Amino acid sequence: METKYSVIGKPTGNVDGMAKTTGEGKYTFDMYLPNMLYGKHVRSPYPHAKIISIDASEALKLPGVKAVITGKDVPGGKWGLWRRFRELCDQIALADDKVRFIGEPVAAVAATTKDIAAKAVELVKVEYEILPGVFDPLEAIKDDAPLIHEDFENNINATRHIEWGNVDEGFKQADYVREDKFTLFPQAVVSMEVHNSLASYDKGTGKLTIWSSTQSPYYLQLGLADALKMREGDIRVIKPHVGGGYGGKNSTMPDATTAALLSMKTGRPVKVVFNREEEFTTTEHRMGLHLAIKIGLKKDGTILARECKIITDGGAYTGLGATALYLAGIFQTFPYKIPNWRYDAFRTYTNKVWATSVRGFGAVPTVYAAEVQLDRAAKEMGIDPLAIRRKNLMEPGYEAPGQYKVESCGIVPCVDKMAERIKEKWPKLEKDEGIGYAGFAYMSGGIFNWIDTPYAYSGARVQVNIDGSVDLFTQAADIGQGHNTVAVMICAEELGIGIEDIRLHPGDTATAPVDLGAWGSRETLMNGNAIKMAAGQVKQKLVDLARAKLGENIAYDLVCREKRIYLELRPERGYSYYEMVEAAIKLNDGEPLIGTGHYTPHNKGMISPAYGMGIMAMKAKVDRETGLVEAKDVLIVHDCGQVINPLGARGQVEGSVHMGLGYALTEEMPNDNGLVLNPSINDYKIIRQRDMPQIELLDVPTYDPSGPFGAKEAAEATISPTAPALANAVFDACGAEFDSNCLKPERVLKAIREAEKNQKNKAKAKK
Amino acid sequence: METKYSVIGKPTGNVDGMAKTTGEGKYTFDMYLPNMLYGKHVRSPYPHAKIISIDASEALKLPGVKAVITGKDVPGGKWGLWRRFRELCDQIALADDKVRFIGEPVAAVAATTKDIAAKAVELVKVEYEILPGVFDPLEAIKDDAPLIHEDFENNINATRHIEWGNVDEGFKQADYVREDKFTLFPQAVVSMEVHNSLASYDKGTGKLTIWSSTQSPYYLQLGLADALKMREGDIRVIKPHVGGGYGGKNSTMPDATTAALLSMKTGRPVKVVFNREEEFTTTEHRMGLHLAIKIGLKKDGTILARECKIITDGGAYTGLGATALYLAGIFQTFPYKIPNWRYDAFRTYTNKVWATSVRGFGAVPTVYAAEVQLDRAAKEMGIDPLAIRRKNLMEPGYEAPGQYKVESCGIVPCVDKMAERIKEKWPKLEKDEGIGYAGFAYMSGGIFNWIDTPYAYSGARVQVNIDGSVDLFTQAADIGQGHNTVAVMICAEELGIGIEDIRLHPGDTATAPVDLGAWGSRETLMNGNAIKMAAGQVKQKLVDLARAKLGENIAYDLVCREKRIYLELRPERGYSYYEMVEAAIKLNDGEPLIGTGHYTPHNKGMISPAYGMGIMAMKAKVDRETGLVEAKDVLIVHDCGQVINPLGARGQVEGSVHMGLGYALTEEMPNDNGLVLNPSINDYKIIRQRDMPQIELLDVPTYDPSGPFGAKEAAEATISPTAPALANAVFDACGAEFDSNCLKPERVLKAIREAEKNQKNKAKAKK
Amino acid sequence: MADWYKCPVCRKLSLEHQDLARHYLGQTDKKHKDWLKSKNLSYSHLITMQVTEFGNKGYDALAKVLEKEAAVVQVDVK
Amino acid sequence: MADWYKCPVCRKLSLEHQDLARHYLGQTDKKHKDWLKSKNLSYSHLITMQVTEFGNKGYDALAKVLEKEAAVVQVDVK
Repeated sequence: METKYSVIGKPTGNVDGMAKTTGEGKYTFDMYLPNMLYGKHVRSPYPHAKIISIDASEALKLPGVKAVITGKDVPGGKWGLWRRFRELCDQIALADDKVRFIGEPVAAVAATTKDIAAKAVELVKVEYEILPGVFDPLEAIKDDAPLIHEDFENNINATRHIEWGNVDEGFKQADYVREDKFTLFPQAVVSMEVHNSLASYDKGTGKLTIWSSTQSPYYLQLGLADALKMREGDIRVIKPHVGGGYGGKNSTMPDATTAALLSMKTGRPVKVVFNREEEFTTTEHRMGLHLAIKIGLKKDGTILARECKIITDGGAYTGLGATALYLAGIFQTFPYKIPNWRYDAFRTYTNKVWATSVRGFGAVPTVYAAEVQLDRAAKEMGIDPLAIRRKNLMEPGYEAPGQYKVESCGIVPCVDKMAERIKEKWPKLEKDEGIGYAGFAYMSGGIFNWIDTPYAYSGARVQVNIDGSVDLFTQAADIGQGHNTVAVMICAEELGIGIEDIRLHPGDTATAPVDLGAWGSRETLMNGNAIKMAAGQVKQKLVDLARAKLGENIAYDLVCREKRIYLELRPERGYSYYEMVEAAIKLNDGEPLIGTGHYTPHNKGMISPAYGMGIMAMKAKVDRETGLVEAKDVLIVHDCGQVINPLGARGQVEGSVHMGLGYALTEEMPNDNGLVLNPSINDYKIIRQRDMPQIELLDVPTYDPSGPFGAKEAAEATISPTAPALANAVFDACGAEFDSNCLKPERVLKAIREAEKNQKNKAKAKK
Repeated sequence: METKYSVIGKPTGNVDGMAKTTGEGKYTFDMYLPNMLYGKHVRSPYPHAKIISIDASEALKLPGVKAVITGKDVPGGKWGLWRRFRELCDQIALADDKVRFIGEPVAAVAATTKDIAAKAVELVKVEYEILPGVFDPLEAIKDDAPLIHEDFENNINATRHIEWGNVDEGFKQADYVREDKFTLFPQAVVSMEVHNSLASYDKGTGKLTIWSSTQSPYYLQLGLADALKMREGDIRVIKPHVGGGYGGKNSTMPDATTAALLSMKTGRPVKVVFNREEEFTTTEHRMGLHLAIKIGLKKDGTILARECKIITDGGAYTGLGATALYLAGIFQTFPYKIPNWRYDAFRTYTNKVWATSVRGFGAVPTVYAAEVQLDRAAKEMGIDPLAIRRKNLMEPGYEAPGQYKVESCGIVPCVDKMAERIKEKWPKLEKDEGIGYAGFAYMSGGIFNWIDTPYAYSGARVQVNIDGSVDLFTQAADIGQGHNTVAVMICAEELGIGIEDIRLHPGDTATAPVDLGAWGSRETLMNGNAIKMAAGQVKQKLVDLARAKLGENIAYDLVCREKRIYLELRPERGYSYYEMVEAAIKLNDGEPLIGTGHYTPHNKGMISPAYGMGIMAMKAKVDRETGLVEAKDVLIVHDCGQVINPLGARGQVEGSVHMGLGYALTEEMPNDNGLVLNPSINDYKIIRQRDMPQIELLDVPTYDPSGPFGAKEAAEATISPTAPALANAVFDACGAEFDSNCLKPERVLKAIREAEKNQKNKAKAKK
Repeated sequence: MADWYKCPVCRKLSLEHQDLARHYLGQTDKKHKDWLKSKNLSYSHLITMQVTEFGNKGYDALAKVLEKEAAVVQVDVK
Repeated sequence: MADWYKCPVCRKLSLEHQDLARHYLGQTDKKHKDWLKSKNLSYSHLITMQVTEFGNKGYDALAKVLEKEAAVVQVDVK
C-alpha cells in the first residue's frame, strides 16, 4: 500500500526488542540495590477470619531479620482505583482487623536474604478467630450471608444499570425471542513477570522511589500516596520493562506497599517479589459471573431488543471490577445496532481474591454470551450466522444514546471482506469441523474518569538536542504490548525523522507528565496524541524558522519529512532538519527545544473516543470420541484505523487469540471454599504454542479523527470473539451447546451427548 | 541578621546528607547491574614507548574473560576539553601507536569477576620499543628533547600572554623593585571516591547509558561522543552522588571510555573502577611549575607593576591544563589593583600524567608566589603586611582592561574587619609564632567557552505537580560541595515554598538541560540563575492567576512566600500556593506547570560574572629544632555575596583550608623518570583532621547583581591564600623564606638556617 | 407538572415505580436495606430473582410494594 | 598610517619587534620553529631565557633578529 508516511505503517521491530531478547533490558525483577533487603508476606490461611493477635518476637530474633510490620505500622488508609467514590477505595496494605481471602497479607518481614525472610515468615505467630466465608455471588447476597465489608449490606459492592430505547416494546415487536443463561468462569492473569517492586525511601528528605512492575506508574503513585499517607509528588514511581500485565497490574498491590513500608521502616531498599503461587492465589483475575441474556429479532434477523443481567463474583476488593461491570454492559452491544437495550449488573464481594480488568475487560464474558446466543438464534431462524451479523452492523456515526458515539467504523467492509475470503480460504470442511463467527469491538482508552485525575489523560514532553537527537518523556506504559515502539514511531513521523533519532524515557512519574497507564487500549490513541502534540510544538518552531529563512509565500506549506524541512510542492527548497535544530537552539539562547503535549477527550461520549472493530472466523474440529476440540485456523478482519506498527499489531492479535483460546478451552480456576486448587503453571493450563491455530489477519483501513494519524484501538478487541467463535464452531460442527466458557473435553462430550439427545427428541417430535 | 528571605541564608543541612551518611545514597561505586562485567586496564610500564604488538590470545582463553580491546577497537578519535582548538583535543581511549606516561592504558579486558579481569590483564602481552622520555618542562622544550606529540615542536602544548598597562614604565617609576623565583610542586587529587564508571550499551538502539563519577555529565557526554564516534544525544550520562572531584573529574577518563567500549563490544553492562594506585598514577593533578615574579612598588606600598613568567609541567595531555595556564595569570592579580601587568606562560608536554584544573585552579601556585613576595617586599620596605594589602585593594567597578570587570567587591571592608578582629583575637603571640596574611579572590564560573558549547551555560527545568510538589531538573553537578542543597534552596526561595516540597533530579543528561558542570565555582551563580529563571516562570503563572482572582490594582505587587501568594502590602489578601497550583494546572488543561530557565553570561568580561574575595590570616608556630610547622589558627573574612547556605559555605571553607594546608605543608608527588613514588594514601600525606587549625569565618555581605539573590563564589577562593598565609606566618615567626610550597620539616630547617645566616650577614654588614 | 414517585429512603424521584425499584436495588447502603427489612422484603431474594430469572421479577415485586409506599411528588419538569 | 612589522611565518602584524617576538614564541607549530632553526636560533634557548631569568631576555634576543628579518607593512589603523 502506498502511504504518505515515512515511519508509521511500516512493520517495525520493537525498539526494546534487542535489549529484551539479549537479557540486557532490565525488569524490576532483575534489579538490585546495594544494601537491599528482601520482603515477604505473612499470609492468612483462612478465607475469612478476625485477627486476634500477631506475635513477631520470634521472627525478630532471627539473625538477618531487620523488621516485621503489621497493619498497625501502616500510616495511611485505604485506597483504590475508584477515587471518585471513596467508599469503593477498599484496599488495605496489611489486614488490621480481619482477613477476607486466603493469602491476604497480615504482616511482612524484611531480611537480608530471601531464605531468612521465608524462615521469618514462618516464625510470625498470628492468632485468628475464624469467620464463616462466602464464595459464590448468589450466596453472598443472601440476607444471612456473612458480611465481608461492614458498610456493604448483602455484600453488594457495585451495581450498574444501562438502558436505552424501549426494551419491553422491542421484545413485543419481535418475531423471535430467546433467553439463555450462562456461567462464565474466571480467568487468571499469567504474566511472565510476577508482581514485584523495589522501594527505596530516603529518610533525610522523606521521599520514596519505587521501581515496580506496573501498568500505570501514576495509579501506583496515587495508591501509595493513600497507603503511606504521603504526597503523590514525594513518591517517584519508575516502571522498568514490564513482563506482561494484561490488566492485572493496574491496582496497587502489596508487593509495592509492603516494599515501601519496609523501606520506610528500615531505611534500606527493600524488594518484594511474589512467587508463582502468590501470583495465582493473591493477585487479580478476570471476573466470573452468572449471566442471563434475552434477545428479540425480526424474521429477517434484525435485532430489535436485547436484555442482559449479570451478577459477578467480585472477590474481596474492588480493583477495576466496578469498571469491568460497566464495560460488560457496553461491549455486549458492539459491533451491532441494538435499538433497545437493558443491562442490570451486580458485583458482589466474596471471600476470594478479587476480579478486575483483564485484557478485553468487560467485553470477554458478555460478548461470549451474546455471540453464542446469536448463533443459536440464527440456527433456529434458519439464517446464516455471518448474514445475521451483517444485518445488524453499526455504521459510521452510530450513537448509543447517552453512552457512546462511533466515528470511524469499518465493520461493514470487514464483514464483507470476511465473507469473500472465507469462500476462498475454507471452501470445504472436513468431517466434524465447523466454522464459528463472532463480531468484536473495543475501546481506544476510557473516557470515564473514576480515578478522578485533575491531570490531562496523557502527557508527553519532547526535548530536541543540538545534534537533532530527541529525548521523549512519557509515563505511558509499555507492558510488553509494544507501546514504546509506537510512541517513538509517532514522534519520529511528526518530526520527520527516524526512530533511531529518539531516545524514549518511559514510565517515570518524576521525569514525565502523567499518563493514566496501559489499560483499555488507551496508549496508542491517548498517549499518541500527546506525543504528536508535543512533537508538533517543536516542529512548528522548525517550520517557522525555515519559513523565515526561505522567505516564501506564507500560504505555501512546509513539511518535515526524512530529516528535511521543505516546501511541500518544491521539495528542493528547504533545509536539513539538523541545520534547523541547531539554528533554533541558538535562537533560543541555547535552551534545547521543548514541546509539551497532552490529551484529554472531549465531546466523545462516556466510553471512548474511538473503537476498533472487526469480525473473527474460527475453524475448529471436534473429536466426538474424546471431546477434544482443536482450534485449527483463525481468520480475522480488523478495522483498527491507521495502524502505527503492523508488526506490533499482528503480535498483539496473536496474543489476544492465545489468551482468548485459553478462556475458550483450558483456563479454569477451580476454587474450594476460597482455596485456589491449581496455583501453578503446571496445573493452570494456558495454551501452548504448538496448540495455537494459524491466524490470518486482514485489515480494513479507516481513519479515525480522534486518533494520532487516524490510529485507534488494535488487537485487544480480538480476544473477546475468540471463545464465542470457538464455541460457535463447535456448535456448527456438532450442534453442542455450552452454558460456559472453558470447553474441556468432559464438558464437550457432555454437550455432544445432550445435543444428540435433543436432535433425537426433535426428530421424534417431528415424527 | 534580619533577612527578607525565607529559605536562603539559613544554615541548612544537605538535602542528601542523610542518604549519604546512612549509606543509602548511591555512588557509581555502589552500583551494580545484572549481568555486569568488570573492566580493567592493561597499562604501560614505560613513560615513553612505541607499541610494537599486543597479543591477547592467552587472556581470551581464560574462562570468564569476555573481551579484550586495544586501540584498534576504538571507533572514535581524540577528544579534549578545548574543543574550540581541536589540536588541543589530544586524549585517546587506548594508546594505539605509543604510550606517553607510565600507566597509560594500552588495552582493557572485560571479565565476569574482578579477579579474573586482574588475572587476564597479566596475560595480555604487549611488546614495546622504549623511547627516551622527558620529565621536566625545561628539559621538555629543548630542541633535542624527544617529541611527545608529533605536531607539538619543543613539546610546547600551550602558551599564554596577558598584559595591560605599561609594565616597563611601571617598573621604571617604582621606588622598590624585587624579583623572586619559585618552583611550585604538583598536588594530587585525593577524592574519597575513585574514578569509576558503569556503562550499558543497547545494541538494539545503538544508545549508551553511562553512570560515572564525574564533575560534568555534559563534558563526559562530549568526550564519549568523540571517543566512541557517537552522537551526543545517543549517550546518556548519569551522575549519581559523587565522592569528590576537586577538578580531577572534569576530563573524560579511561574509566568511562573503556567501560563504554567494553559494553559496546560485549553487549553487557561493564564497570571500570580505578584502584587507589591507578588514581595516584594515572589521573590528573594540580600543575607543578617554575615561576619568576617581579614586583615594583611606590614607597608607600602602592603596587605599580608586576610581571610573572611560568613554565608548567603539563604532563602527557591537555585536560583543563591550558585553562589553568590562563587563570594563573588572572588570579595572581586579585584582589589587588595592578595597574601594569604582564604574564607569560608556557605549558609543556612531559612523560607524566597530566595536570589539570584542581580546586582554586590557576590561582593556587601563582597566588602563592605573589602573596609571599608581597610580604618580603613589605618587610624590606618596613610596611605592615596587612597595611600593604589594604593599600592596593580593588574597589567595586574595578576593571582589568580587556580581561575582567569586578561588580560587587567587599574586599576593603573585609580587610578592615580583619584588622579589627586580629587585635582582639591574637593580642599577643607566643615565642616562634607568627601571623601571615594572604588576600584571595576567585571566579563564579568561567565565561571563556573553550568547550565550544552551543547551549546556554546552565539550564534548569521546574515541574510543579498538582499537589504543589516540585520536580527540579538540572545537569548541575553536586560533587560533594553541596550544590544539590543550594539548588533546592534557590528554587524554594523563588517559589516561596519549602525545600521539602522539592525533589531534585540532578546530573542526568537525558532528563535535564545542559549545565557545564562543577568547576570554577560556577554552579551557585550559573545554575542558580537558571533555576531561579525556571522557577520564576512558574511563579509568574501563579502570580498572574492570583492577581486575576484578586482583581486588584495592577500596580500592587504580589509575592510568593511561605506557601502563599499575596499582596505584599496586604498580606491577608491572597491564596495558598497549593490552591493556586491546582487551579493553574486545571487552567492548563491538565498539564503540570513547567518552567525552563537558562544562564549565559553577557557583558561581564572574559573571565567570570562575579568574584568572591577576602583575606586570610594564619597563626603558625615553628619548631626551630625540628622544623615542624604547626598551623594553629585561621581567620578568614570572606565577601561571597549573598550566602545561600551558610552551613555549606562554612564546610567548603574548611575543605579549602584543609586542601590548602596540604599544599602548604605535606602534599608532594616525588617522581622518578615518570614514576610516581608515593602512590598510596599511606605515603601521600594529606592533612589529618587532628592537625587542622581552628577556623574562624567572618562574613562581609555584598549583593552581586549577576548572581541569584546576589550570590556569588564562596569558599573555593579560600584555598589559594592558605599556603602563602602559612609561609608568611613562618616568615613572620622566624624570617625563613621558601621558594616552593610544601614546607616539610627538612625544608623549614634549611630555610631557618639560611635566614639565620642572612641575618648574621646583615648584622655584620651593619657593623 | 407530573407525578413523581419518591424513594422512601433517599431523595430519588422516578416517573415509574419500576424505575424506582431499579434505583432501589442499585443502592448498596444500609439505610435502603433496612427499609426493605422493615417491609419484610428480602433484598437477597429480590436480586436473585432479578438476575437469575428472565424478565424483571425482582423489580416487579418491589415495584408493587412501592406503589403503596412511595410518596407522590408533583414536579415541574419543563 | 603606521609601520607594522610582519611575522616572517604567518600574517601576524605587530607595532613593536618585541611584541612580534612574544607572538612568535607563543606559536606551537612546526612552521614557526623551522624558521627559527633556519636563523640558527634555538626556540628552547629563547624560552628558557625568557621564563627562567628576569627581564625579557628571550623576547629581546628574538626581537633583535626580527628587527632585521620582519617585513615592514604600512597599515591604516583608524
